[in-house]
Amino acid sequence: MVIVATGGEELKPDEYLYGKNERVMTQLEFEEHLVEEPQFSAAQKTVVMIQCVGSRNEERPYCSRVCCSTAVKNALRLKAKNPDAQVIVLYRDIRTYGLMEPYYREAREKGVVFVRYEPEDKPKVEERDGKLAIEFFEPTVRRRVTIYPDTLVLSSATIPRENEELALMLKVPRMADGFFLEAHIKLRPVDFATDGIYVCGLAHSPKNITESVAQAAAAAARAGTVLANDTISVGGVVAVVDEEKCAACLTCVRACPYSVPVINERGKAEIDPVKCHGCGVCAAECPGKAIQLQYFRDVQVLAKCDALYGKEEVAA
Amino acid sequence: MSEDDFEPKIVAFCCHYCAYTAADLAGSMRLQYPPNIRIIRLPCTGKVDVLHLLRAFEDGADGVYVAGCMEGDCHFINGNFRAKKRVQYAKKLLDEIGFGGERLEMFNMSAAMGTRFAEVAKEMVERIKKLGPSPIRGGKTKKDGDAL
Amino acid sequence: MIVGERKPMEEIEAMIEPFDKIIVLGCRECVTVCSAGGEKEVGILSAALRLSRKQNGREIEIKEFSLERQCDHEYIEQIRSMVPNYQAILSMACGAGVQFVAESYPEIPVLPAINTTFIGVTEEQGYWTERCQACGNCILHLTGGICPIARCSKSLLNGPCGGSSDGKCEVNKEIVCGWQLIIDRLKSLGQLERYEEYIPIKDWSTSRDGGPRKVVREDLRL
Amino acid sequence: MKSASRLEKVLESGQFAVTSECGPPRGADAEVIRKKGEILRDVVDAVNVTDNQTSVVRMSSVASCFILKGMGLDPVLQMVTRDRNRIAIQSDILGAAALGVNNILCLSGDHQVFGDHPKAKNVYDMDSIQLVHSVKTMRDEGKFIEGEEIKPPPKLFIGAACNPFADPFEIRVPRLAKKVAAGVDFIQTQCIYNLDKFEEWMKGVRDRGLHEKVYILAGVTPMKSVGMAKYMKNMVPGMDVPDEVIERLKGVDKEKRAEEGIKICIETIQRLKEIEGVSGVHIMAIEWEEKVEEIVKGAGLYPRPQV
Repeated sequence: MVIVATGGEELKPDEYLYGKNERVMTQLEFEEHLVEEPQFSAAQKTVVMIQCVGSRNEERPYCSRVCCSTAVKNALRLKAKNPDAQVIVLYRDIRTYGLMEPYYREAREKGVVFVRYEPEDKPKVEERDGKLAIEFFEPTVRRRVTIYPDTLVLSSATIPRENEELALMLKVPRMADGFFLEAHIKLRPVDFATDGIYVCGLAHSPKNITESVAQAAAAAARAGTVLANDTISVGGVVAVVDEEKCAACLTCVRACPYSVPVINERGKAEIDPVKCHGCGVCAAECPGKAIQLQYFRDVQVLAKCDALYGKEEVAA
Repeated sequence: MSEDDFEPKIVAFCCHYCAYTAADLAGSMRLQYPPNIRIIRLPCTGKVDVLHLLRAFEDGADGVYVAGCMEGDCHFINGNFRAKKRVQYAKKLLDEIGFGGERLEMFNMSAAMGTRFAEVAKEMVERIKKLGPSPIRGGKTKKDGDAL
Repeated sequence: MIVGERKPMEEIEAMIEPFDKIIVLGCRECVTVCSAGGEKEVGILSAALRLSRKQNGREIEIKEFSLERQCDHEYIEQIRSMVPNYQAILSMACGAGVQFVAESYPEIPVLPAINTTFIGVTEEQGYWTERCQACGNCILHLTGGICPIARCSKSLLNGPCGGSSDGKCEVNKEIVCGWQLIIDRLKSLGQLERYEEYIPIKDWSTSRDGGPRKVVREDLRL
Repeated sequence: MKSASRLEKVLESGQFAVTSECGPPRGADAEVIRKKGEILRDVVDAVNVTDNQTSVVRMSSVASCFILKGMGLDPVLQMVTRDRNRIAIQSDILGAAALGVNNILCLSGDHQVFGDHPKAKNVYDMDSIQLVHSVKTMRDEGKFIEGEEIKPPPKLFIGAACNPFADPFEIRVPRLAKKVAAGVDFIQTQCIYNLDKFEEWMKGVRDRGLHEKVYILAGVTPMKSVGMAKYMKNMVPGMDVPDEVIERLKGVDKEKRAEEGIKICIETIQRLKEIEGVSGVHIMAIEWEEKVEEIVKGAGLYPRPQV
């Protein structure tokens, strides 16, 4: 039983002067300043936040989901400590989804300014005379505006942890962006296609804590359905040998990736159904057609072929 | 029959763990791909039998392909490699009888490659459209000297 | 075991050209083990033949059937009732099986679908090599257990020819020099001096050169 | 004397023997053989006639030997076991002896895949050592292989080939011992370019006293070009051509390379003469018979003794 819960990380951006100017920071870093440094909030006259940094672009087409809510939360926290601070959020779409919409409204009521930008015309950040200058297009007044904030906060993308090796080890699939892929988006949301391996949290996709907890509970429950039993029933997809036809040629013994088939005391191939993984390699290789994979027997596969083109008669 | 109004019938033998899931994903992603593809699910492409490939053609398929996991990623260690070799063998056999081995192909994709699944489907439909109907459905055989 | 391989499709197709109803007859012994003529190969060959015929607009009816062995009368009898309904039997057995089926059914052509290649072993899955030429007079005790008749391209009995280099045969670099193997084996047995024992000119009368051979065990005959 | 062979007489008299060879033509013209015989007359003691060498069909060795014999030369009948069974071989031996051929060289022969009839069935009823044994039995015991009496038996001086450079090297001396035990009278070796390796082999031969039981004629072949040297090195099985030989040929102008090849050959012979146990040389000037005289003279082996 394996639950893949590798978590995720905040992307360290390589744009908007991040790492080059100490006034530029990520939301997590900003939050730390707010909490750990009592004077920090008071010193902030103007704060600009840029959303969708590293998300929803060509490299990472996905929405990182937590950044809008985090930006609103941090803006409100600053406002609570320093009501005079001016907060401007440059966004593409505000996605304070679920029950977080009221915070968005509250922020607007408290004077946080939300300004939309287009991905083709992203805000420009540069240093001018030792100050941080942010230039952007303000759509309501239809003018380019430059602001000199005390702090620029980047709502940076959520990225998966380095998990390629683990994926190869468990032989479970990942999306192109590196998040693990469940067996089925709707029908098997915390399972992998491989039995006994489950996924939850940021390993699977960006999500907030409530969602992570819910998914973790789901994964634990799925694992529990197996662990709670004294015995397990294995799937019926196993290879069976027709001893009459078996020439004891050893092809299956050599072909099986799990070394399951053996030649028994009757001189025939024998496949232990509990050990069989059901891949069907032996059935395909058997030169005597003595092995059939249950649920994928030749007649069944061929019946599907026949049925596809309207043939009713099934050749055995 | 012109290339335009010929709608090929294509059978895709898909591995449960990757190509079949990729097909599912292609659906969830609302990706469009030609409706000519008929999928037969197998636990692993290692279950693909040369006989099944030939029988699909006998049943009237204009093209057949096998879609397995990325090389090195087979859920059952190396089933996709075996499938690749069998496809090569069957292609040679189809060439030998003048049917044309290019009507059969092997592809590799991961479960996350919904887009690739749709692409492969398109690619195969285009290829078979160019080749025309199966020789047993009135198409030309390679022995007629009309090789593409 | 006897190792064989399927004949080229073109040759088989030419052979069955006059017929529209045939039996493709597999054998569950050696040729199954070496994947030349077992039930699976019967299925593949039959499908390929049907496909080939269909594309040329002339269908062929094929009965696919496999016998336990084609080298025993009793098994061959199993197809007696179906034979009259067909025009030819395409046997996927070794040459012995093809002939024995033919002897049982003189009224119908029995055709070979595989080339019987040699008596050999499975080196690994899908890879078979020759070991014995059935000369009828085994000398393996003299040559370190490696047969110079089967494994030397010239069947030399007293040592390698001058063409052996780097352990490979002069015929082709992919062939291991049989005598190199014998010398290596004698060395590992600490019996290299046995190489100098002269092996006299061989009595080939026990081989095919003595005419078709037979083995009779009077004590076993009914 | 075992035979009326001139070669045998030269060797028996303790003199350094010289043999050469000629390949029969791929046609029915006896003149070709006569011309080659004329070139070699008085230059060497005996002339080998190859037997469908490299498995390419040529005029019969027995017939070619007969033509040379008629010219007063002493031919060595090469006989491979590839193409004839024991019936044909014994028959040809009787025929050759009746035509006055006094020498036979027993060989297994190149495999037929190298020749112009690669689809042929080979025979190999016996190997070269068994052939040596059979000829000796025929000559000394007057018996056919199956024991029937021969009246009269063929009197042949029996030779065999030896390749000191083939693998596995450790049985190269034992293999000679086996041939000696089977009854061989003289040995002609594969072309020698790697003298160090040859000397190592000869030492092994002397250690077992084999040089006292058999005459060893060391084989040499003059190189015509760098291309030939490379071909022999890379393409001819069991041939050992050291790089320095190729380098030496490369070191001279293209038009002088053939001359250099002759020079190397002469130097090789001079060194071979000094090796204890070497009783003569066998000069295989492949389709270059006209140069044999130059080589023999250059090596100080002319004139040939009158025996």
